[in-house]
Amino acid sequence: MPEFAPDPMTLAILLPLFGAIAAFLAPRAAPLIGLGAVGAMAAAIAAVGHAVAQAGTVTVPLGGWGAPLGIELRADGLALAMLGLTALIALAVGLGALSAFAGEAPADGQPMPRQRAFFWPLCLLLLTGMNGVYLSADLFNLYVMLEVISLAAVGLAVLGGTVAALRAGLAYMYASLLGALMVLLGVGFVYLQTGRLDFAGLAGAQGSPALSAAFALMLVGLALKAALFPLHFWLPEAHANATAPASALLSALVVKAGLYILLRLAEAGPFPGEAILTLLGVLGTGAVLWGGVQALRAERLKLLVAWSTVAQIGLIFVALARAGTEGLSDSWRAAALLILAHAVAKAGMFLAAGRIKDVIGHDRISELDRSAVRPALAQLAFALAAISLIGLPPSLGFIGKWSLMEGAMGAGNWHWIAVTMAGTLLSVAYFSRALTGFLRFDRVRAPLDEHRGWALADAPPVVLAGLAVGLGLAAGPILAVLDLGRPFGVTP
Amino acid sequence: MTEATIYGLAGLAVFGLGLMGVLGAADRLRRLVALNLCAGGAAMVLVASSWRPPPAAPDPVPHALVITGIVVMVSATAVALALIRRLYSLETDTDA
Amino acid sequence: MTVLLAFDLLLAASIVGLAAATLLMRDAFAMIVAFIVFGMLMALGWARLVAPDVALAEVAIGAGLSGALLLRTLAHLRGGSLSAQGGASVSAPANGATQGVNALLAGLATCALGLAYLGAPQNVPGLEAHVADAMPESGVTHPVTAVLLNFRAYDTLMEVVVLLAAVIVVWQVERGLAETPAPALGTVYQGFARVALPVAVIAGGYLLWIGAEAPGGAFQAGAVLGAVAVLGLLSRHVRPAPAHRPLARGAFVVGTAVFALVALGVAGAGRVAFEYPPAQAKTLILLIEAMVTISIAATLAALFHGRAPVAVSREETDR
Amino acid sequence: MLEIAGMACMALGALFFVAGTIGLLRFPDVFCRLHALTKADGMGLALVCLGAAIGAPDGGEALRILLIWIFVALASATGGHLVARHARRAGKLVREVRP
Repeated sequence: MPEFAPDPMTLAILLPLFGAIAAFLAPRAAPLIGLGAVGAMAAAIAAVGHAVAQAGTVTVPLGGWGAPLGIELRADGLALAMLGLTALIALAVGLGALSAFAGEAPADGQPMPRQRAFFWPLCLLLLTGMNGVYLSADLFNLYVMLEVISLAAVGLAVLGGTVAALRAGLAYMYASLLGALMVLLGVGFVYLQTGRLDFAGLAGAQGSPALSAAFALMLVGLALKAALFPLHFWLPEAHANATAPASALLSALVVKAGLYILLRLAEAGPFPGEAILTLLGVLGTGAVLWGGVQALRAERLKLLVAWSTVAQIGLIFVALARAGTEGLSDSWRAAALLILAHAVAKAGMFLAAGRIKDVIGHDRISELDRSAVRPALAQLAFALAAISLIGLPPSLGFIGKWSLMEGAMGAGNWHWIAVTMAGTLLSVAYFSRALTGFLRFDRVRAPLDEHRGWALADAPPVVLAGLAVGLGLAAGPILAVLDLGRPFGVTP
Repeated sequence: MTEATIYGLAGLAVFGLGLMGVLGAADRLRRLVALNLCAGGAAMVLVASSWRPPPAAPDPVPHALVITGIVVMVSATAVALALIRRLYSLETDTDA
Repeated sequence: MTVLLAFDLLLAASIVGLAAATLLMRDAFAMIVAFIVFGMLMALGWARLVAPDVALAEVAIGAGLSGALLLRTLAHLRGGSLSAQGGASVSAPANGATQGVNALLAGLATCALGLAYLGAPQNVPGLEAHVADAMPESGVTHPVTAVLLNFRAYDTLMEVVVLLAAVIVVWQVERGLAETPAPALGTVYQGFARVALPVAVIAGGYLLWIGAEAPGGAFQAGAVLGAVAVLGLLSRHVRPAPAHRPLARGAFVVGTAVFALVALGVAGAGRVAFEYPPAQAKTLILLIEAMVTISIAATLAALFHGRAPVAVSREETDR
Repeated sequence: MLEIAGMACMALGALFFVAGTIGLLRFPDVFCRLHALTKADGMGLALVCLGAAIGAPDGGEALRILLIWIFVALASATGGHLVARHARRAGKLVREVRP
């Protein structure tokens, strides 16, 4: 066995890549190949998990050169949690995509329905990029991975092929490209100052104007990619106009790549000053409020969900900003929990919203209560996901918000608590707009539809939303995983 | 004033011009060209960082990075152009 | 030396000036031409900075193919012609105030970056010493190729993946899009193509081969071969048909697939992924480069052509 | 001695390029501009290539420069033809030069 044994980290990145190639070559078998590749990737991630559980931090010097000449892959608890999350969401969304694209009629005599033929190669390339980001310990490699992600993500965003989706996709492409180029110039400045590209070189560096410029560039670029207010302008339209499985991937995973890299930079680098952190917190506050207000005003369900992503991202930045220059020693954990909670809940919510739109035929919020057809399971999933996003106990979102507020109380940062509470109230308000539509029956003119039985498509959103609530009970083990290998060098 | 300084500053200026173009231009094609200018500027800063006073040979690592960057950028450009062409077809069909 | 300094200053000023001109040109065609010239001059600057590989790649891919892609799109937007008359305008009204504020912000940010650049230490030792130490084990003698295909091979694999992603997205987006008629180029061009294309193929092969020891390599060779394919498409020596689709798919993925398989295949027996055994390193690198060249050439040509090949009506074929 | 000859050739070639560029900028219509460009630049290119070949370290290099010259000349001739052809089809008339 050890005679031929590529390490599991490389496999976690390359297995989806092989899957993408196979799915591109054989479009007819794409769903089967895709699910198989996601399964194989999950197995590789389990092996990574085994290694991380034993050793804490695992590194692989690709090519045997080692940093700084070569590129290293590195996994610790945080990376492991993100890998596991990605595998879970990919599996659920993949199952959801099976039925979402099943009914698509073949268009203009083409041999394969377009969406089904192209969803899987793009989705698997996206997974390659995401796993590559989690495991990378090299700045330039991160740039390349970001580009892999953004091309695949744009491809997914425009899969529907409508004018609105294409317009939003092009705006997304431009924002994403500009963000990546800022990161690239930042990498150039880092190389100018330190002559290295690995994270370790960054850790040993003295602060200097060039490094400050590098950090500023990378911060702005990544904030653009993570859609931090006021750089969020591309997100709502792009996420709302994509097809449901694509929206779920974009909202749950893709924006997290920028956030994850920011976390890693904060861990590695000479830390940005208090002023920058406060600025991030203020912008996060802006996102919480503006995203909340826009979600209140949204007319369509998917647009509401997309705006709530803006607000939730803002909350994660507030969590990052909270700790002050003492390092992110404590608040990074709250941020990581919120990232996980948001990803699981939002994937479930977008899939549920897609189901609701498919069954009812539209997703205008004001007319949800007039529909005679009620997709009960999808509505249940939506409600469960909303519970986690609002942050009601015992959901994972509750644990994330609680650890954020607990830390803020400990440090006496009452203003961040106020922001969190305001965000919570706003989310209650905007989600109840949709939920009341689900629960009111008095405005239905036609006789209520018969129950149509359960569909396979209902399973993924329900499972994801259930997990978003239920995982809160497993917060202890999740925190234990996050602390493996001690990212941010703290002991709990 | 070495070659690295001259071309590095020129690269930054090009990046800045590209940034202005991206933020200011209304036209889709022009914004894409502006993004390409940004990429050229960033690449120029990287190449300038590899320069060493002769007779020393330059550092090959940034050269490899820039070649990677050029290929990545042409890919992204092609995708954006495909979106532009498709959008144009759809818009002229529906608006006409 | 002062002559060279003056030349450098003049060239740098022209580069910046052309960048500005690119943004200021009113006509989109002139803008694209200015952009191509900008790329050429930038490549000249890189040659001055002793970066011939990068200059080659920029001329072939950055300026050449990007320019061709832009021009093709412009022709599509203007209904088959490149001149400004008789076609839709590609501009929309803009908000002047926002534009001004944005430009001001971008200018300020650039000034700050310039100050930071001037404040950066000069000539910090980079990785050249590490590269020089590892060169004997890399399997090739040209440092840039060693970095691309060995020390940072993982990046290069992902770069080929980006190309693959691009062609997948383009095929996805352009399904069912009506084709712009290719311009008829006449007999002089056909004659030129007949002479030049075979020679260009040889030149591509030469670039690939020489990459092991001198400037050149898979990307430059792929770009040259891609340009050959583009010229072939223009002269209609190459006519994509649905029957070519499996072949095209195979050509797109072969570079990525072989690269990734080799990377995994060499692992084991104490070696990690991408760690070529020194004895076989040169062979493996050349194999990977050859396959990547095929993929790059096919992908660049497909990106230029746009949509996946579909059945063409008889009338269109005969024209 | 050879080095000086090579330099002189290149300088002369550069002069032709300058002349061609002035023609491109100053001439009234597309055909005149093409005329200036293809003629003068063809000569300039030949001289620059000659100068470079004189300075080349060995015969192989000189041969490659020769090949480059042949193909660039071919390509620019074809390019010039294509531009002129397109201009004529698009109905761009020769502008009458005022006496």
